[in-house]
Amino acid sequence: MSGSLRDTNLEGWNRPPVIVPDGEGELLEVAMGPHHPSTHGVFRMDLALDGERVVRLKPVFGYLHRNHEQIGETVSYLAMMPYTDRLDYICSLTNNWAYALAVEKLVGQAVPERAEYIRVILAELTRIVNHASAIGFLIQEMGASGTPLMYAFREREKILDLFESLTGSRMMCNYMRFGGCRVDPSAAWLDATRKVVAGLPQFAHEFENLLMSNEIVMARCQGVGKLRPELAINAGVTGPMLRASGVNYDIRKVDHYGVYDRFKFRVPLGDHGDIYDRYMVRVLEIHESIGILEQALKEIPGGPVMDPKAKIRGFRPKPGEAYGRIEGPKGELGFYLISDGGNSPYRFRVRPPSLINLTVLEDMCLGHNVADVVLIFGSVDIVLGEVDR
Amino acid sequence: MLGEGILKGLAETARNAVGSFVSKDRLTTVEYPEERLPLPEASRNFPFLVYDGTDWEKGLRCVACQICEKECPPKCIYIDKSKDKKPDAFGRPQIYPAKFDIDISVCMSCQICVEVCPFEAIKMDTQYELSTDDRFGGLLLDRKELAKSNEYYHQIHPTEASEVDAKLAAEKVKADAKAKAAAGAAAAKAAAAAAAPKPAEAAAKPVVLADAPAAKPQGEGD
Amino acid sequence: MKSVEEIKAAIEAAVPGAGVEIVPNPSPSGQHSLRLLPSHAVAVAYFLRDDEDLGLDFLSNLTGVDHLDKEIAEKVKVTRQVTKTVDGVEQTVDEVVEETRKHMEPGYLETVYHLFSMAKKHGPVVLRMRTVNRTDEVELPSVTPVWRSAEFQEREVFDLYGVVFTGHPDLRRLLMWPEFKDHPMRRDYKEPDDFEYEPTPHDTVLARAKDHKAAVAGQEGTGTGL
Amino acid sequence: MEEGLKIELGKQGVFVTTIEELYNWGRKNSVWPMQFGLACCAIEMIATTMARYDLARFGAEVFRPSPRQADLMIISGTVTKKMAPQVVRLYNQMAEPRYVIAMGACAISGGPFKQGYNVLKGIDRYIPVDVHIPGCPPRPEALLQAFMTLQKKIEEQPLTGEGRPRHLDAEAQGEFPVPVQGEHDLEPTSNKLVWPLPVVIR
Repeated sequence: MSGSLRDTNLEGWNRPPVIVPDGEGELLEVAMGPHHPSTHGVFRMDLALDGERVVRLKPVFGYLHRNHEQIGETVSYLAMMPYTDRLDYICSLTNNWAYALAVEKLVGQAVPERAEYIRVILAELTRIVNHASAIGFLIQEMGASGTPLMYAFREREKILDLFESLTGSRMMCNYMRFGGCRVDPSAAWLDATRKVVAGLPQFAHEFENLLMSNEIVMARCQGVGKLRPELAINAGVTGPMLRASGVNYDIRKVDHYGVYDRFKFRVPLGDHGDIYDRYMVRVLEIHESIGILEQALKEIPGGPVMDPKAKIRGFRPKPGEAYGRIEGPKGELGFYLISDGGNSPYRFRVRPPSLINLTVLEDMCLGHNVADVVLIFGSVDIVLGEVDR
Repeated sequence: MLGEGILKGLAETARNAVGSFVSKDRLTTVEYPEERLPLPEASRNFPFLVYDGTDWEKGLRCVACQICEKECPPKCIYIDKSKDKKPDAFGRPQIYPAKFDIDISVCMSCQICVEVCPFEAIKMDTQYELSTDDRFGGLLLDRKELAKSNEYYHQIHPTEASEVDAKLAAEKVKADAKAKAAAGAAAAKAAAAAAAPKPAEAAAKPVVLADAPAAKPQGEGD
Repeated sequence: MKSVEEIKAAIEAAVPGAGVEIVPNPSPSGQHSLRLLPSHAVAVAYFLRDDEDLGLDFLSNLTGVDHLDKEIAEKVKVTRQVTKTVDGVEQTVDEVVEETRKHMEPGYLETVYHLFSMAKKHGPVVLRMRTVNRTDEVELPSVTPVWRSAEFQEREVFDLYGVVFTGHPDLRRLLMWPEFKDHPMRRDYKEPDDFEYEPTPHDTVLARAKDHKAAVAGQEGTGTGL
Repeated sequence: MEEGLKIELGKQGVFVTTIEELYNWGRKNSVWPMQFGLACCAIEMIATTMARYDLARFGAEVFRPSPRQADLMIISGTVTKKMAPQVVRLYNQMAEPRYVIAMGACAISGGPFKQGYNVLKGIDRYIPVDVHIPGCPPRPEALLQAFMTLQKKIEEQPLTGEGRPRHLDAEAQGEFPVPVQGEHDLEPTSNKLVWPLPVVIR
């Protein structure tokens, strides 16, 4: 990141001027979505086109608004845990962790060391799953229908098998608890994980070879959908998208939550902030995650996975509030809880990285072709369950 | 050279295509109806009720304490407490669920009912082939459809079931000892003051019943 | 990072009349917040973002909270003059009596802001603002010109809570459809009656299912399933 | 013809069939689903089409983005009140014979989210559903099994008389009314023709 914010003029943050067509023809208004094969679910963009070029783009949300926040305020703290699985349904375990972290902050609950290691292992596996499928979807939208996504999902199935044998469910794990984890992984499970992790570098390498230097991918991605770092910071963009713009901000390094400061890993940074950088940052993050996994699986200590003093049923925190956040695969995932001493939170708020990363969608798309909009949107890597909640 | 990257990618796909003939790792297809992947032991789908012995109605471990009903996040369990007590599998008179319905069209397979159950009465099934065209009849399971034997539980979750059995046995021994001690103490007391002996069941009954929710308002259904 | 007290002092030095108030947070998280006056909020926001030491360039989270009208009963000790007969003589004596006084605390809508610094890597600084009431005076200044990340989040608060952000460039509903009239996250929102089939009714659902049944029975004279 | 005789003839190398069987055999092995993902279950639906489960083995690998070219709508996820009119419209745009699988708890009844103000409590309030798969989300195998259930249903449909497929029934309802987003809720809240309310006996 170059210098501080003050030397950039953000007063004119209002979008670049709309390009008005010169007299001949009119703007074509297109509603893309909510049922559109390229969008990741039910998302709608209202586009105004000048020929092929985008001159206005308004995202329309709410097609998957499932009232997570309202439900969070009516059910108990424990009962909200399985709902968090369904926020970002590709990465249920990081959602679990963020929520558990927020509640642990609210009540000042400590977590045993072994549980912290397990959380790191599961979160990094989730990150690999997410990044691999995000890249797969992105390339699918580029026209490579099937193959990369097929490879990504083949690897995902292996990791999902691990999740299932530990937590009982493939996608909706509901595994973490306030003060630890629900079940202790057996030695056999850890061995199976080591085996899967040992196979991952090869997968990452193949996945990289498959696409990284592909001329078509480069032609479609490089220089498209650029995001300036100043705008990225001001718009609250987080996660791989922010780092692709060259801002060194990884909550794993900043907040030192969990036991992340015990592991050696690097934060991949992009240079141009275009689609290709976002894609490469994700590829490199897969490599770093594999590194963290190897270290964590080597160092994992014994001991309990649950603080014996932690309460599960009848959990009533004292009045107060807390904001807990983690570096989810998509960005900063935060939970903000206000307790009034009751059975359920007075206010339950999810800070969705996907929604806030979409703030800059219009800025990235303006002036590009319609075909690029799909790619730029894909490179943001969103999950609608989290955007609309 | 232009096209080098594409060739590199094609080499990868070729490696995968050829590899799928020789390596099990690359050919992952499971031909579902004929061959099935073994489910991991922890796998879960929908809850069921465990019963001991052979008679499902008599052997249900559930005592209708309604904790799971209260804790269930999507509120898909419906329990009606019985008015009378019936002897359970061990011959102790217990309240039993007169009605125990689970609406699996709502259930989110979260396992919280299993976690909060103090009687090890509700467990997760692994059965997933449940698709039906009967919206109302096929998806509302009553207590007869939910009841599965302890042997079945051993079959699907062997490790967990053995642990549960050991725990229950230990609890029973403890409770029996306690009851015996209480009876002994009572007998001693009775010998001293000729007081009536305490019933053994009171001591054997777990404490958790105390915070079970109050009975539901009657007459909401007809 | 500076403590809340220091931040308060810095704000008051930079923005005269800002009227910042510290809201303590009793939870172990220790995230105390600062309540701003809506009239000075934008100036304070610019200061927080551009200050050398604070550099809070990243508005992470913005949300609304609804506080209903509350009846507060508090016990007050009141000194009263009582006429008593002591030893056959009437005297006026001061007597301390405990009295329960009830007063209505008007409800309000609150917005909460969580600020971090990406340049300095610190945070969070929590800000709050209140509207005057929940019905007609629900305007708060928008911080979207300061932090762009507020754009969608303010629209969401407008949609679900009904806080009107003045100065927002595009204040429309975010999640619900445009024709929708209510603000569903408000605590007194009444959901539409669509509980037709509830085989496992509970608490609130049970009550609503019953209401629905009564309504249908009143309308048609026929019963439907819960 | 008797089933036993048919099998016996098959063993001898003679295949006997009826028009109805042949017709239904063709239909059941080329069900093209619509590429239409709503929520969590969509990910499991995608997983079903991927290498391990391989929906292509059932002749259904062609996911069509356009409703005009699709035979099957897999409602894979929560239908919100904001999305419901679009789902009904998409269903109306599909050509007969069309089938609907409600995949997962949310599509059947609103599932865990049915307490929410913006969640439709089951898509069968507006359109007829052929197969329901409970689960949250159902495993890919469960989707395959539901698919086989649907194939069986197609196979058993007679071409004439009662229970014939709707494209052969001139009187069958083609258009389903699309709900309108009102000021507080969808209007109407359900289509009474496809949503016969059962009575739960307690």
